Amino acid sequence: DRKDELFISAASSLTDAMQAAETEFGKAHPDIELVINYGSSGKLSNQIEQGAPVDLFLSASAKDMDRLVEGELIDGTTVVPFASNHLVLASTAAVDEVPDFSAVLQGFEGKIAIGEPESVPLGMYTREALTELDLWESIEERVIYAKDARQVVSYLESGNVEAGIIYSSDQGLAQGLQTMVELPDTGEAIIYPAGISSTAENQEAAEAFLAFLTGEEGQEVLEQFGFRAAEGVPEK
Amino acid sequence: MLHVDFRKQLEHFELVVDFQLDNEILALVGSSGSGKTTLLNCIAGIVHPDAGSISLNGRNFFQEGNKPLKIQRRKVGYLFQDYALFPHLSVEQNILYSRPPKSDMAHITAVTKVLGITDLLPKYPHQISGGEKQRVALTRALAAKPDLLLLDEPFSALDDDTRERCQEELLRIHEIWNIPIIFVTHRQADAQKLADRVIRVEKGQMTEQLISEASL
Amino acid sequence: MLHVDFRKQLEHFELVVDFQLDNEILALVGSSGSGKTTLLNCIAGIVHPDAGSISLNGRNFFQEGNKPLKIQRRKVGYLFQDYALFPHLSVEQNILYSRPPKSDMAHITAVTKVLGITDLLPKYPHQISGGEKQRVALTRALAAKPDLLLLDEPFSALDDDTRERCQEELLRIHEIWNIPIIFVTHRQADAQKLADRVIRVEKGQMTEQLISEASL
Amino acid sequence: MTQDLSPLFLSLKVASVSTFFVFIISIALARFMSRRNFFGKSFLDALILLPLVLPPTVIGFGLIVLFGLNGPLGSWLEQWFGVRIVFTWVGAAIASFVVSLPLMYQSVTAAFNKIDSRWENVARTMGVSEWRIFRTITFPLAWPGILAGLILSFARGIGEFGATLMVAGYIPGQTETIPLAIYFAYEAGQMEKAAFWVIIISALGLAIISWVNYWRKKTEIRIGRE
Amino acid sequence: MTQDLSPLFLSLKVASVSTFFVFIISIALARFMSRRNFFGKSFLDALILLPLVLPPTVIGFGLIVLFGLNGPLGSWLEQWFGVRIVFTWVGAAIASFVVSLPLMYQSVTAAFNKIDSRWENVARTMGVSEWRIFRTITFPLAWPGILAGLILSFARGIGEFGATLMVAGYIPGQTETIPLAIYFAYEAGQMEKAAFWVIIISALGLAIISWVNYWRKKTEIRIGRE
Ligand SMILES: Nc1ncnc2c1ncn2[C@@H]1O[C@H](COP(=O)(O)OP(=O)(O)OP(=O)(O)O)[C@@H](O)[C@H]1O
Ligand SMILES: Nc1ncnc2c1ncn2[C@@H]1O[C@H](COP(=O)(O)OP(=O)(O)OP(=O)(O)O)[C@@H](O)[C@H]1O
Ligand code: MOO
Ligand SMILES: [Mg+2]
Ligand SMILES: [Mg+2]
Repeated sequence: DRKDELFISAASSLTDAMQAAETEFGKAHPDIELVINYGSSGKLSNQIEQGAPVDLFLSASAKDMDRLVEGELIDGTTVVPFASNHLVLASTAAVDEVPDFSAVLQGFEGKIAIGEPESVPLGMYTREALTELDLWESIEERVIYAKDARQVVSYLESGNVEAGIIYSSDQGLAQGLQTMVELPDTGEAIIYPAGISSTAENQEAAEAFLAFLTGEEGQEVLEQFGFRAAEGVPEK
Repeated sequence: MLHVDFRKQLEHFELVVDFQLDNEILALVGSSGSGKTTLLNCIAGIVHPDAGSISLNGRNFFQEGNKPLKIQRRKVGYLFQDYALFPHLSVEQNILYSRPPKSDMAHITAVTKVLGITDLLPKYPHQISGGEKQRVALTRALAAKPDLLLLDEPFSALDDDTRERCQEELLRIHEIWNIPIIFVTHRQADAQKLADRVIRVEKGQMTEQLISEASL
Repeated sequence: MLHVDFRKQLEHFELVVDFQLDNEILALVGSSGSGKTTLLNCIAGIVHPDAGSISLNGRNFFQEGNKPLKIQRRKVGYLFQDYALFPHLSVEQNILYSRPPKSDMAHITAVTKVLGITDLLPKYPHQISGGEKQRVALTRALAAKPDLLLLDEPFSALDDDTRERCQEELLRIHEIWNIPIIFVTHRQADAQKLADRVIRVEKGQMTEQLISEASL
Repeated sequence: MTQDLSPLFLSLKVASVSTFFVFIISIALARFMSRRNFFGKSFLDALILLPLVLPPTVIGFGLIVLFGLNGPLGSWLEQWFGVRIVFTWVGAAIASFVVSLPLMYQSVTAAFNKIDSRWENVARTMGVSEWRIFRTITFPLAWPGILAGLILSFARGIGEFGATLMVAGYIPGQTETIPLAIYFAYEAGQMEKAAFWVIIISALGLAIISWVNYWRKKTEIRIGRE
Repeated sequence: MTQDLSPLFLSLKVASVSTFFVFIISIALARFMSRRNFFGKSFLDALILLPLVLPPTVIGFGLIVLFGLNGPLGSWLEQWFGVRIVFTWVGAAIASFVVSLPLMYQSVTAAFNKIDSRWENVARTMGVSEWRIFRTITFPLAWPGILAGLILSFARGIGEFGATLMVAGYIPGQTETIPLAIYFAYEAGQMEKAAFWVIIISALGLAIISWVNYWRKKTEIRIGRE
């Protein structure tokens, strides 16, 4: 019976956080059962475009959300940022405390793994940030493109790259990382927007979950997994 | 009554055949490579003549210009020169292959016994000797109670005693079923013992011979 | 000189053989399923006896307790009862299979001509008749100039003339090569014409016979 | 660690259903293709092979366009049969089907092409119908090749990942097959869980191979030579 | 639209090299396995089949651990041969090799198992060496099955995506095979570029199939019956 089921498509970087959130949410709303489908934001938006039955979309990129709003698949009025993320430079090599990020980055001699800029949000953010910092050209030759954050971590773990750039929320993926340096704030924030499907069969439940996620309890859960509050979301 | 009248071009010569056969036994003789097997294949429907006609009891097997009758509908029992036993079926399954499950098997059991292959029933073709294969193939050709029997060198791998027994059995069956039988042989004695008529094929040309004349 | 003295358990009886053969021609006779092919297979090394020994000119083929000599090193020419031509090779390639590229082929060309298969050389086994296959297989068995010839019913699919020619050729080759030859037959005439000795096998038991006695 | 074993059962269900249809359809196709010659035959051949050369995501995209709720087949199935493909195990089975078909088709075609028509002709002289000849002669003689195709198809069906993820989605407990479980555990850095499923799937492979080998040996005599 | 065609040539190179080794090694393996019985044979069989059931990313992970700069094989190859696997086309070839091997191995094993040992025995009586018998008798008779395996392996090699991406990385112009080009174009929403490569790869499939069919017909007589 679909009445009590809320179909959510969530970016895979949210997997752990959503599992915790599901438990918390269940306590307050035992009548609503969450059915969560994970995948990359691009894949999820493709599924929705092709008519997949989704009530609530939790995206890791504004671009994918905008596209769905334009296509009137997501109700634009419901779109709200619920988390933000940051980029960190990770390495299995230990680095002496250096105050300057660009010095750290330049310090690595081997290959550097980042997300593929054209297709992966992580890569797009990375390129933007590095361009902003005037570092892009100096490392472009040494870059290996990955299809997601996990692949960056795999390259790091296996010792085939010296450094990689991932989300701060993805730190949990990695074992044995010695260095984690946050990229300097360049203004452009990494926002996770949520939106309710314009054909949602379970509007109320979707609203309830969204309220929970942007509320205090939800934000606390997200924070545990390395996310931060987004602009427009009440700071705790 | 079998009517055969056709021509078929082979690589080195043309096979030209024209004969009629009542419910008799016909021996087909001729040197190696002269077209005997090809003749049987044409009657069975495995290859088709270029021109002419073949019919059995008024049923048209082949008629120039028309579609040939399907092999299945010719009701021919055919012992292939190389036996062509089904390798994945036991001797018993080979023999009974054409029989519907609960049909009358009395005549098959009798043949099996006379031909001395009862012990072999559970074995597979690769487990039996050459002469045993030949007898199994003979039994299989008889099993479907055909309207016409084609036997391509049915006794070539058998010793005198066994051949004797097989020939007696064939005569007995001919007596009962009263159908035309054509068999290929290289032995004068076989032809003399079994055949009502002898046809010789040489380089595709056939001639009818008196049995006593036949030097094979 | 071929020494054969072994026993091998078959399903329904034991095959017990004990004979010696100079550079003579031996005819092997006996009813269907009596163990003739098995005997040849043991000598060729395709199956192995349970006990006993086989040797040729002092070379041990099989010796109870020891590892049997590899088939390759026995230098035996073997015509299989079912020919076993290589289906993917032309007649010519079949015959020349064992020959190193630029070796002397004179004797092969001669045999090919006498046996009347020269026209068939470019054809493939599925394109030739039963008797033609048999002659090709015979030629192939001769091609390697073996130290011992095993022929399993080498003439069974041949007409009188062709058989005559093949037999003459075999006698001629025996004259030249002077090797032991064993052939299986069901025809008294064959044995009388070719054989120096006749051995009969019945249910695995062998007895030596006078040629004239041999009722086959 | 107590593990939810549902991915195992789901994978087995998906692979079995997909292999069943792959079996039926590729045999029908191979038989059809080996007996007929028509314009575009090579093209159809290549089309069947296509899922082998395309990245799974792209196959998944194609399938979701076809079978999505707005897709031509998807809307039709929903309307007439009430069957939903997207986000269900049926979608996973369809994805497995598409990627396994070329494996089975090639194996079966090769096996059929090798069979000597002589045996079929013998059976014909006995008045046996073409269909019975196929069942009792052609099929058993082609069996080793068909079996190899079945092993490949089943294994590929068990292992399908990229297209499945697209069509069936990753809904833990509902469309979570073993490869998805491995992938997401690995993605989430849960190497223990990933290792657990790799071991399970390897054991499954071992069990299948052993069983097939055992069974092949038992029935070997039936495919002996003439 | 002018397209950089390097992915096409790279894909062909990778698939050819991988198929070549798949061919040699699976034939050696199948021959070895069909003549010997040893403890753990089923296990080895299952191990070869494993890449079929694992998600490609996981295979890629395994390979990168093995062949990485710090991996046991990777460091050895680098030290002794100066060959680097990771982030090079050699890595792509190795990934293709691993996923294609089970396809070829199953096909070849099935083909070898069906061959009548009678012909090998005839050849033995003629004093011909085992190796020559294999080349001139066993192999040609098994050819239809081997050919099916080759088609599958080559197609799978051309199409390998997940493991390739992991091992060879995505370096445009250097390790960008067609499936990688399709994937990243598709993910980036460059549907025209993706469609271009889908068409190229389909045309390639069509060309291969047509050529193989043509060639098979030309040589058919050689695999006629006895
Ligand atoms: N592979 C096998 N497995 C089991 N039994 C076999 C096998 N081959 C032959 N036999 C049996 O062994 C016995 C002897 O067979 P063999 O082939 O040696 O007979 P043969 O004397 O050559 O007969 P024929 O003249 O009919 O060729 C027969 O009873 C036969 O059924
Ligand atoms: N499939 C084929 N393709 C081409 N030529 C063939 C084919 N089958 C047989 N022939 C040729 O046709 C001729 C007649 O062959 P056929 O098999 O009818 O001879 P046969 O009289 O049965 O000989 P045998 O007594 O040796 O069995 C032979 O020259 C043979 O080489
Ligand atoms: O859409 Mo992602 O998997 O968070 O990059
Ligand atoms: Mg003939
Ligand atoms: Mg015999």
